[in-house]
Amino acid sequence: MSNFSSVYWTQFIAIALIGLGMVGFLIRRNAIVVLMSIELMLNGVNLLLIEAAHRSGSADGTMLVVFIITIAAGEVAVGLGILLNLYRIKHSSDTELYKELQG
Amino acid sequence: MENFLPVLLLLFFAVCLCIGIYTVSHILGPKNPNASKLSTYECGVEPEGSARVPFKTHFYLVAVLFLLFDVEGVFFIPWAIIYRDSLKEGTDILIAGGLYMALLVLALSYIFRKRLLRLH
Amino acid sequence: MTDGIFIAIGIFTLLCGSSVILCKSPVYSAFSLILSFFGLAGLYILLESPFIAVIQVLVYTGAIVVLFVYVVMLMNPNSSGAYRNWIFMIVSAFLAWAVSLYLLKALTLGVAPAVGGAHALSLKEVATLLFTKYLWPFEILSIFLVVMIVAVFALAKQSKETPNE
Amino acid sequence: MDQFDFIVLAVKTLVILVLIIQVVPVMIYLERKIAALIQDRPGPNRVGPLGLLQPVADALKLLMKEDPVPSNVNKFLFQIAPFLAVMPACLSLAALPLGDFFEIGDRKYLLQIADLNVGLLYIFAIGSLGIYGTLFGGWASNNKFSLIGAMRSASQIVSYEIPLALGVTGAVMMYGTLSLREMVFKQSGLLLGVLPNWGVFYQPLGFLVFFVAAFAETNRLPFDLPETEAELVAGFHTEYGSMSFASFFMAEYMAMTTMSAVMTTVYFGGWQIPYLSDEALFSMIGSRNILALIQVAVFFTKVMVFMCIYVWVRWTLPRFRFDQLMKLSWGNLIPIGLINIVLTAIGLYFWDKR
Repeated sequence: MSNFSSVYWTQFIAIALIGLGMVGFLIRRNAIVVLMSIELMLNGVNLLLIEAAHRSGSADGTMLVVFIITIAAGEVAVGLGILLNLYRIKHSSDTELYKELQG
Repeated sequence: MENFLPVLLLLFFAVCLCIGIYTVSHILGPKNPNASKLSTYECGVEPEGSARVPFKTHFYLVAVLFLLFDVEGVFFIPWAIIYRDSLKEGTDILIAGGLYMALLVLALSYIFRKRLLRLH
Repeated sequence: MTDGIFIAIGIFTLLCGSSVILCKSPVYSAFSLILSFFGLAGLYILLESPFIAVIQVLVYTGAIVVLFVYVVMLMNPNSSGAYRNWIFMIVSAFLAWAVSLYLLKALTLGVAPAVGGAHALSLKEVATLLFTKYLWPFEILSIFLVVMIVAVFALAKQSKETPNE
Repeated sequence: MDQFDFIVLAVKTLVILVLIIQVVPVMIYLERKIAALIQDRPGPNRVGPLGLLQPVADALKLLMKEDPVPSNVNKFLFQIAPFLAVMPACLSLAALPLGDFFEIGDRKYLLQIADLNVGLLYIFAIGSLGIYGTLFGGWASNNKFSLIGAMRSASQIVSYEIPLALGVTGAVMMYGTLSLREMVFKQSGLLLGVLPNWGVFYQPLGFLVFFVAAFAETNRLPFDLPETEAELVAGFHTEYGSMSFASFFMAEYMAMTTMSAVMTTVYFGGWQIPYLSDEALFSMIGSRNILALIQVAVFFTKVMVFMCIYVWVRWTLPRFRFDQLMKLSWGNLIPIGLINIVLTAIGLYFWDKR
């Protein structure tokens, strides 16, 4: 499976996922979809790590992915908590309204 | 990787099963919708108000705690797999597991003391 | 044959990924997020790390996206103006394109040849490595999770004070 | 993996899938018969001899009925939710070992769909996807009561997955592997000469936690809260018509089958007959394929015993309140699971030391 074409193909998919996450992060107004795009980017990175671990035969990449998944879980838990409190104040999840810090 | 091929086959058969159920049900079932059938069922009473439930923190809290404890629960599985083998080399696996368990118990007792989930 | 499956699952993942950011209503983007994580799990299996594929399905698809669907259902967002104005779209498309090109170049430069030869990592190898070489990150991460629980409770308690629940 | 192997694999997967799907009508019949037995009434005996055709009549009725889609629901999710419930139930069969192996010509084929070395974790991962059928079903039907029903049902399933995982961790520690096939091999032989060497005698506490959590995982009584007739009409599947309603119940019965199969494999020695080892049986019979049939029969009798216990408990115990439900999981089952892990750790330490 580690012939020439599949190495580039996995990297292409991973980078495309990171690009998609970035675009989603920038263009969407709904805060939940913004958080989802961050998850997409994290998964793109995971894919790159697993591909490197597969190619080099060492399990370090796998360990990093396990740690990334844990941190992503923590990040989503707190991120959605903050989002809910914002929703409670603003009654909407539209990121355009969260502007108090603009000064 | 070879032994995941049957899982792909099973996925294919499961999708065929679902599509089969859907088409058979749509071919055989009669289709004469009328107003009463199409309105949402509120025990016969006219449905009033929007169908969306005002926000309940309790449901959200249960889901968040599940997420965090699920991750901690999953980390027990690799520890359990190598526990018996590395017990032969020494007891450092026991100490690692003990530390991890202590933190998990700490988190659990924090939940009970905080009383936010209706657990008392 | 496996390359065919590989490319098929890759395209499936990318399609679902793009529909995450393009769908107007967040429920459909959560649904396509589930499908893209499934595709990723398939890719991990093809890259011979089934442990990560199972962890991905269990933690990501089985817990994180459940939380997303919970919040989306409880907040019943109005999917009126889903996207920002078109200037943002152009700028973000260009930015994403530039970053992708840079990443692709950086990665191809560092394409290390298959050093150890790609051999499948058995479950026990991965588990032993986790508890020998990476023991302390593992313990620190469990502290991190406890801190997250405290943070979530602090946020939930704060929401109790604000009047309009 | 030449052509012939692939065909045998495909046929084997199809046969095992159909075999497990056949458990659903059998269970419908058994459930009514046992309920009737408990409530001292005859139960279905009109349709066919002894009422044996009752499940067939039910299936045909459900197929022929109309499947209305209410107007103000979002169509796509409403119609796909029942299949989101059925898919994980079907997929989680892949790791279940029905028997040892059978032979065609000189080639050996495993009597299970896939021998994954992450078997048990795979079943939990796919099992945890069952929530989406409930969530999307409840939300898509745009009905206040079904949304609350979906929320409660999902919270219940979610908070009982952790004790499920903790309960089994004790067994995984003892076996040192996640592959269900190796677990069954490790349970052969005798414990202290008299008892069969099953997991339940080493892990009574772990089995208790897993048993209770398995009930809640499949929304079976006494954890039947989401479908309580009194408050929430029919919970998240109020709005569903004929076949989609039947799909939810098919998914529930198949999840019950999978949970019973995991319990038999991890705690009750899978396909092995207690005091009769496979080699002794093989020497008696001679042909490997007949032995395979016997093993599958033994496996299914054990699964059926657990299914009858499900039905028996359903018609005897009263229902839990929602906060009692949560208290049982977070307050009692998870601490017992952790205690079980500590006890197993200490036990294994001394067991391996001598």
